[in-house]
Amino acid sequence: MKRYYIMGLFSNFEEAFAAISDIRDHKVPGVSVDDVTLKSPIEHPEIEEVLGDRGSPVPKFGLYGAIFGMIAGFFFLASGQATFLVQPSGGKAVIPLPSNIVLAYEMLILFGVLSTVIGFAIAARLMTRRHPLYSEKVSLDQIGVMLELDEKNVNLVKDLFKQHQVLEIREEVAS
Amino acid sequence: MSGNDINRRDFLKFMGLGGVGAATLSGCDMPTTVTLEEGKEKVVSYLAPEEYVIPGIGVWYASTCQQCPSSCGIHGRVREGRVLKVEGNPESSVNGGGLCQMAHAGLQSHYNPDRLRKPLIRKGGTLTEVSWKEAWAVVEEKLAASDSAKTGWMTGTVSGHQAVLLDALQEANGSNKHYVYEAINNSVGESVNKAMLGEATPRYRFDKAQSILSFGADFLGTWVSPVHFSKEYAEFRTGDRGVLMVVEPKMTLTGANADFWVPAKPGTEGVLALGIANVLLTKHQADAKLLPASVRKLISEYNVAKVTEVTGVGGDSVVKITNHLKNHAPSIVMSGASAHEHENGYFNATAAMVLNILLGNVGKTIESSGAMPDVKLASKTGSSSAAMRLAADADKGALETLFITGANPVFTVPSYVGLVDKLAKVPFKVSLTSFMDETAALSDVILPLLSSYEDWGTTAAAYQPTEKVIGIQQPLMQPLYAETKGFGDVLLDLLKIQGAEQYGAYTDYYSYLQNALYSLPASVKQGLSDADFWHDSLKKGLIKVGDAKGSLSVKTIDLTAPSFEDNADFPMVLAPSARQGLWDGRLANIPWLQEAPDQITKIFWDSWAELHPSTAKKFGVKEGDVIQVESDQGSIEAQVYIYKGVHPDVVAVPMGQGHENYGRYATNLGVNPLKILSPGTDKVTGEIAAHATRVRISKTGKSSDLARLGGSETQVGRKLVSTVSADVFRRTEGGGNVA
Amino acid sequence: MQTKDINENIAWAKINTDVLRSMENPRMGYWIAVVACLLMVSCAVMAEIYQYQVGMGPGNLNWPHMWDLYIATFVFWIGMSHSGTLLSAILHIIGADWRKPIYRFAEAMTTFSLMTAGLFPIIHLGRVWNMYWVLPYVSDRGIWPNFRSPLIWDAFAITTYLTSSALFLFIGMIPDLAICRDNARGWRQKLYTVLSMGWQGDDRQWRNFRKIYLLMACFLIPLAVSVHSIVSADFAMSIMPGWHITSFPPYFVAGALYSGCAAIITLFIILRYFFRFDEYMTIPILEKTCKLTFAIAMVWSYLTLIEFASVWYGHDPVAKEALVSRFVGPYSPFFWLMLFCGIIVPFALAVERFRRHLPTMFVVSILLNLGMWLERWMIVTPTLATSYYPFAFDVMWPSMVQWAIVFGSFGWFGLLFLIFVKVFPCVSMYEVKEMVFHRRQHNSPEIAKQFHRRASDRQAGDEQPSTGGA
Amino acid sequence: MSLKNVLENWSDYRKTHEDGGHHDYEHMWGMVVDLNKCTGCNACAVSCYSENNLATVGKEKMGKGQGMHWLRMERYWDEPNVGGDEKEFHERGASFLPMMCQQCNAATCEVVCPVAATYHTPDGLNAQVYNRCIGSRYCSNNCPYRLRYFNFYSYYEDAWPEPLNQQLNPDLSVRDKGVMEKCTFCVQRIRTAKDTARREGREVRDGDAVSACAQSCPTKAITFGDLLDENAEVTKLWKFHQVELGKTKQDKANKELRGYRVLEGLNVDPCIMYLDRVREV
Repeated sequence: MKRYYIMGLFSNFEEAFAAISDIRDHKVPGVSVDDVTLKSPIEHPEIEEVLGDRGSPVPKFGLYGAIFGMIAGFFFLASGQATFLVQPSGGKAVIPLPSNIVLAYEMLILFGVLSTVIGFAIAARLMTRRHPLYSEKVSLDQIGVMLELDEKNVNLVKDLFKQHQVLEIREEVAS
Repeated sequence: MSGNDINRRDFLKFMGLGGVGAATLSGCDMPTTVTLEEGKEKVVSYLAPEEYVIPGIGVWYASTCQQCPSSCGIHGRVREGRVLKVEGNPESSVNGGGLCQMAHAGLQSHYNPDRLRKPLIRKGGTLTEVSWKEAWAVVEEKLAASDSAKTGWMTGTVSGHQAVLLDALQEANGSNKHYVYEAINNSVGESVNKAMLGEATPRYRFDKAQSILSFGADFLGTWVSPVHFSKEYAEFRTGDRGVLMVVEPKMTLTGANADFWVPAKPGTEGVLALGIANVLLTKHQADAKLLPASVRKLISEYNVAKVTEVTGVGGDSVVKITNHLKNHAPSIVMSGASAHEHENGYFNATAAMVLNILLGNVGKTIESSGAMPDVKLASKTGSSSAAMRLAADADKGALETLFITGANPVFTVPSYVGLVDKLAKVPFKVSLTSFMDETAALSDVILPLLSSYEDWGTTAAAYQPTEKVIGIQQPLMQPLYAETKGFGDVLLDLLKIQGAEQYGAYTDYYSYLQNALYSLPASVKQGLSDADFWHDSLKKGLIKVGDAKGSLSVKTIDLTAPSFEDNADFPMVLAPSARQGLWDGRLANIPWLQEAPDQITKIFWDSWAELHPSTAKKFGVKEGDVIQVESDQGSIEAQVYIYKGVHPDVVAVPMGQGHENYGRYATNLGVNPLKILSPGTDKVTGEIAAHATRVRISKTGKSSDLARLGGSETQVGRKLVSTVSADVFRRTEGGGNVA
Repeated sequence: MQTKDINENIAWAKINTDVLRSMENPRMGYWIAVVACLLMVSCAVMAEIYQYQVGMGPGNLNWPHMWDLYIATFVFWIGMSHSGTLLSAILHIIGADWRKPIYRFAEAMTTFSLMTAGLFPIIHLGRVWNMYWVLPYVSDRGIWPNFRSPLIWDAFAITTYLTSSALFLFIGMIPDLAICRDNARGWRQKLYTVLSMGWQGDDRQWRNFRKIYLLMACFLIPLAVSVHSIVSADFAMSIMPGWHITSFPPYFVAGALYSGCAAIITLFIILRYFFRFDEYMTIPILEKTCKLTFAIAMVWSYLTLIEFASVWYGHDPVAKEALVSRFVGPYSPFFWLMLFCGIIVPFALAVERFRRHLPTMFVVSILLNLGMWLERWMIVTPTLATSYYPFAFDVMWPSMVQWAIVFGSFGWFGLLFLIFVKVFPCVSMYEVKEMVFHRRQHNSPEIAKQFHRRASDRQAGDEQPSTGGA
Repeated sequence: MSLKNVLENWSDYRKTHEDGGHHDYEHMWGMVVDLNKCTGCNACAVSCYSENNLATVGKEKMGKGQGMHWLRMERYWDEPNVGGDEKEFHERGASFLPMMCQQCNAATCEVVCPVAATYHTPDGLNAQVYNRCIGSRYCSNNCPYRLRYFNFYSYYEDAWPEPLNQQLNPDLSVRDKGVMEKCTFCVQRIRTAKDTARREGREVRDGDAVSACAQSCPTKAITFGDLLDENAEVTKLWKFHQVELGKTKQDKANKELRGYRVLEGLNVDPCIMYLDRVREV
C-alpha cells in the first residue's frame, strides 16, 4: 500500500498545536502522534508536551568529549615532556602539574565543544537533503505539521487540518 | 658514541646536529656529547646550544702590547692565521696574567678598517696614495737634499732595539734632536725621584705597604704601569688590608677605589703634604732630623688652619689622613698628573716625597728598581716639555726634516703653543704611522707602519721593579697589507741611506734583531745555543736580563713656598683628566673602547664636563645640559655630569675625544680639553701645566640626555653591593686565615 | 528619541525584511568606512614590513623594555573579546530575553577581536617566521614547545577560545542562515545553502539545537574566564614586582568584561543608527546593557583598588616602589587618565538621562575603552621601567612603528566587522521572533492557560487567539 | 613519546629543583667575584667583547639601551644612609659591580621561554640556543638581573667592517636580529677544556677552563671553576664564606663572612658568589 507525506501549513502556532493535540487524541484512527513532524520558524519547547519527550544525545557527546579531552590532553603533554628532558627546568619538574593542569583544562573544553558540535550535526540530521515538502514559508512565519501515513488516512487528516483553518496542504508520495 | 665508527644513521644525526656535524667532518675534534641527555634516539638539532659547537684549537704566541707605554706581555690566540684574542702573559713581570681593556682592544687597532694601506705623499698640497717605492724615493731624495744635522725625530716612548737603532741613526745624522713626547707622563715625578732618590722610577712595594696616599697618581688607571699596579693593589688589599687615600681634583679610577677620597684646591697638593708633615712632626713625633732646617721651617708655617685655608681640605681630613699614615705604617706617598701639571708641580712632587722621607718609607716601601744592564736598551720615557722644545726648534728653523712616529702632538699639544704654524716651517715632515691622524695630515710623506701585531721589536718597560726583562714583540700574524713596513725596517733603511755600513749586512730588522739577541751575554742566554735561545725567547715572549739591584740615596732639596692667586674672570679650574681607555686619544678610533663606558661616569661615545652638585646648583645647570667651558685660549662645549667626585671649583673634561681627523670611529666625537689650555709650565721641569688652566663656565641652553649606561646612580635600597668595614675583613680574612 | 521597548505585535515578515535589508545594497557611508579601515590597516602593514626587515629596534623597544604596546594591545583585544560570548552565554542561561536582538553582533565582535588579538603575539616576535614553533606538533627531532611557559598557555587558550566562540556564533546563526537561504538569490543563495547545512526547522532540529546551544553556553563561560586568567598569567606567573600579583586573574577578567560591554554599547549605537534598527535595538535594551556595564565597572574599580591595597600591605619594598612609580613616575599622566576613565566616567552609566542619550553613551563607551587600553599599557610598561634591578631602570616611549601597528589593528577589526554585517544578519531574526512570541504569551495569560488546557485535557479549542503571523 | 615512559619514571620526572632536579650534573660551573679586589677597570667587559663576538652598536643605539654588553661593569654611589650623601664628597669612592649572567639553577628565564630556547645543561649552565629562539623576549622580562640582551637589529651588518670581521671568534656564532643572547660563561672555552681533558684521558682540572673575564682581570678579582670539584678554588671560596647552592638565605656560622649572592632571596639560586666591598671606616 502506498504511503504519503502530508503537510499542513498553519498561520499560527495555536492552530497547529490544536491539530497535533487532536492527532494525539486519536481523532484520526491509525495515525499516531509519533508520525508527526513539526516544522516551525522558531523553537517551541512547549510542543514536547504533546509530541512527547523525544530526547537528544547531544549532552552525552559533550560529556564524553570533555572527559576524553582532559585525560588525553594531560597525557599528550606529559609524554611529550617525558621524552624532552632537555627542556628548560628552571628548577621545575619535568612534568609540572600546574601548567599541565591548565592546559588539560583547555583541552577539556576544546574537545567538549568539538564533540558537542559533531553530536549536534549527527542528531539533528544536518547536512542532509531537505525534505521535498519543505516550505520557505516555514522559515518566515508559518507552522508546518507533517505526517507520514497510509493512503487511506490521507483524507481524514486533510479534514482534520481543515477544521483548524489550515492555510495550505501539500502531499507527496513517499518513496 | 665514538667518532671512528660512524654508520650512516649516525652520520645523518651529525648532519642534523649542524655545528657538530660540520666540525666533526672537518676533523677538528670529537664531540664529547652527541645528543642531549637521553638523546640516544633523537637528534635535537634546534636545541644544540653553542656548547655543542666543537671549538677549533688555537695556537698562542707571545708578544708585547704597544697600546700604552707600559708594554705588558701578551699572548695572542691565532687560528687560521688570524689573531683572535689577546691575554696577559703570565710570565711577564709587568702584568702577570692580567691585561687592561686597552690591551684587549689592540685587536681592533690591528684590524681597524681605517688603517693606512698604502703610503701617501703630498702632491700639490693634497696627500695622494702611492706605492712604497715611490714614497721612499721621495724620502731619499729629500734627505739627500737636506742637512742631516737638522733631522729631528719625534717619537712616543721608545725602548729596546728600536731605541738602539734610532740613536744610531741620529748619531749618523749628527743630530741630537730626539723629542720623546707623551701627553700622559710622569716626567715631573721622575725628575723629583732622580733628584731626591737618585732613580727616576723606583720600585713601590705595595705588598709591604699598609697605607697609600696618592696625590693624583692614578696608578690603577693611567699612572706609569696601571696593570702592574693593579696586580700589586690586589695584594695590598688582601690579607692585612691596607688603606688607600687619594687627594685629587677629580675622581679617577684610583680615587673611586679609595677608602678616603678628598679633593684639594688644584695645585695645592704640595701644601697639603706639608700640612700632613706638620701634623706628623707636631702630633706624632716624627723624626725631624731627616729634613734640612729650611724645609722644617717651611713645614712649621703650614699648621692645620693655614693648610685648610690654602687647600680647602678640612682640618679633620688632614688629621684623618695623617693618622691613617701613622697607624698603618709603612706607607707610600705618591704623586701624579693632577699634582704635577702645575707651575708648582715640582714643589708638589717634592713635598710628597718629603712625606715619604719623613715617614721613613724610603728603603722600606720605596726601593731601588735597579737599571737595565744594557742602558742603550732602556726605555726613553716621554715628557710634554719635549713638544715645547720641538715647537721652539721648528720655530727657529733648526729643523729641516722631521720624522714623527708614535705621537700625535697636533692633537695633544695645547693650541696656544701654535704647533701647527711652527711645524709648517719645517720643510719636510715624514709620519710613520698606521693611521691618518691630525699630525699625519700635516706631513709631506706618510709611511704606513705594520701594526704592533705584525711587527718585530723588543721593548724594555720603563717600570719593571722585580727583574729587568727585554720584552719580545713578535708578529702574531702575517701583515694585512703589502704596502706597509715595520718601524725597525724603516730605521734600518734610513741608516743605510746614511751609509752606516755596519748595518748594511742586515737584510731586514728581523735578521738584525736575531743577531742582536744572539750577541747577548752568555749569562742571559743561560747556556742555550743561539737558535734555542731565540726560540725560547719567542716562546716566553721575554728575556730576563738580570734582577733589579741597586740602592736609593736620599737627598732632600730645598722647598720654596708657592703662592696661589685667584682669578675673578676665570673662577674655576679645568681638569683635563686622562681616562683609562682612550688614553691620550690615540685609542679613540677603537669601537670597543668607545662603547665601553667610562669607569666613573659610565658615559660612552662622547665627552662630558664633570661638576660638583654645589657648583651645578650655583650655575643652575642639571645633568645633560650643555655648558660652555671658556679659558683665555678659547672654549669648548660639553654635556654636564654632576656628582660628588669633583672639587667644587673644578670642571673636569676627559681627554681623548674631539678628533678632527682620526678615522670613522673617532672623528667629530666630543671635545678636546687640551686645546683650550692656557700658557704655563712647571717652573723647574718645563712640563706643560695642563691642570692649571683657569676657566669660566656658562649655560648654552642646549640640553639632552647623557649617553650613559645605567638607570640609577645608587642601589635604591637593594643589597647588590654592600660594604663591610676593613676591621671585619681583617678579622675574617686577614693574616693567617686567608680564603 | 523613542524609548519604548520592542513591539511584541510586530509582523514577523517585517522582521525578516528589516534584517535582510540591512545586509544588502550598502550605502555611501559603508564604503567610506571600509576605505577608512583599509587605510588604517595599510599603515600597520607598512610598519610591520619595515619592522620585519630591520628588527624590533625601530619600535624603540630596548633593554629593559622588551615588551610594550604590542603586548598591551594584545591583552586589550583579548579583553574586548570577552563580553560577547560570555554575556550572550550567561544571559542565555539565565534566560534574559533582551539579549536576543544584540547578542549576534556581540558574538561577532568576540570572534573578530580574537582574530585581531591573535596577530599581536606574532607581530611582537623577534623572528616571526618561526612562530609555528610554539605549536605542539610532533617533531621527528623530539622537540616540543615549553609547556611551562604562560605564552604557550596563551596559544592553547586562544585557539580553544577562537574555535569555540566561532562555533557558538555559527551554530546560533544556522536558523537565520536558513532564512537567508530562502530569500537570497545568486551567490548569496549558494553560500547560505552551504552554511545553513540543510536546516529545515523541524522539531528534531530545534530540540537538538536547544540542547547544543545551552551546552555550548555552559562550556563557554568557564572557558572565557580561563582564557583571560591565562592571559593574566603572562604577568602573574612572572617574578616581576607589579606583575606578580595574585589578584590579576579576576582583575583581568573583570577588565575584559568591562571593555567588552563598553564596546557592545559603542557598536549597539553605531548599528542602531546606520541600519535604523530602532525597533529591535531599543533604548530599554541599551539601558539594561548600561546597567550591566556599570555593575562590572564597579567590580573592576574595586579590584583595581584592592590590587593597590594588597601590594601596599604586602609591604615588599620593590613591589611598593613599582606601585608608587605608577602614581608619580614618568608614566603617571596616563595612569591617572586610566583611573579617571575606568573609575569616574562609568558613573555616567548610572544616570538615566545619560543612559537614554545615545551621543553621550557613545562618547562614554569610547572613553571607557580608552581607559581599559591604558590600563593594559600601565600594567606592562611601568613594571619594566622599574623593577628589581636599579641599573636597568629606564623610561621608554614607543615609536611611530608601534603606534602605527596598534592604530592599524582597529582598522583590521573594523574591516572584519563591516564585512560581517553585510554577509550575515547582525540581528538574530528567529530569536527576535521567539522574543515577541513569548512576550505575547507572557502578556496574555489566557493563551498560555489555553495551551495548558489543551495539553492536559484533550479537547479541541474553540476560541481563536489573534494571529501572530503576517 | 610513550605513555610507558611517563608512568615508569613518573617519580623521577616529578623531581623539582629542591629534590636536585632531573639532571645529574657533570659540572656546576660557578664564579666568585671579590668586590674588595675589583677596581672597576672594565678589562673584563672588553675581554668579553673580544671573546664572544659582541657587536658594538654605536652611540645612538647604545644610548637607546640597545647595547650588547654581556658583562656590564656597574657603578653605584653610596646612598645617604650609607655614609654617602650628607657628606660633601663621595669620600668612600664608588661601588663597582661586574654583572654577568648569574647562571641560576632555578632560572626564571628558563621557565617562561615558549620554545625551550633557553634551558639548563648538565654542566649547570643556563644555555641559550640562538637558532631555536623566536624572540618573544619573555626571558629578559623575567630576569630579575636584567642580564639578557636582545638583537634589536642585525648588528653584524655594520659592527665589523672589513677587516674587523677577521677578528670574529669562529668558535661561536654571530647573532642575527630577533635573537636573545647573554653571557655563556664562555661555554666554548669550557668545551675546549673538556675536549682537551678527554683527549688526554683525564678529568677536567681546576684552571683548565677559565672564562675570558676571569682570565683578563688584572687584580684576579674573578675566580671561575667547577663547584662540584672539591679541589677547585671556587669551591674552597664558597666553603670558606659558608655560601651554599640551593638556599634562599645562608645561615652562616660566622655572620661576618663576606660571601653573598645578589638578590638571593628570590630563590633563583645563582651560581655566582660576590664578596662584599671593603672600606676603612
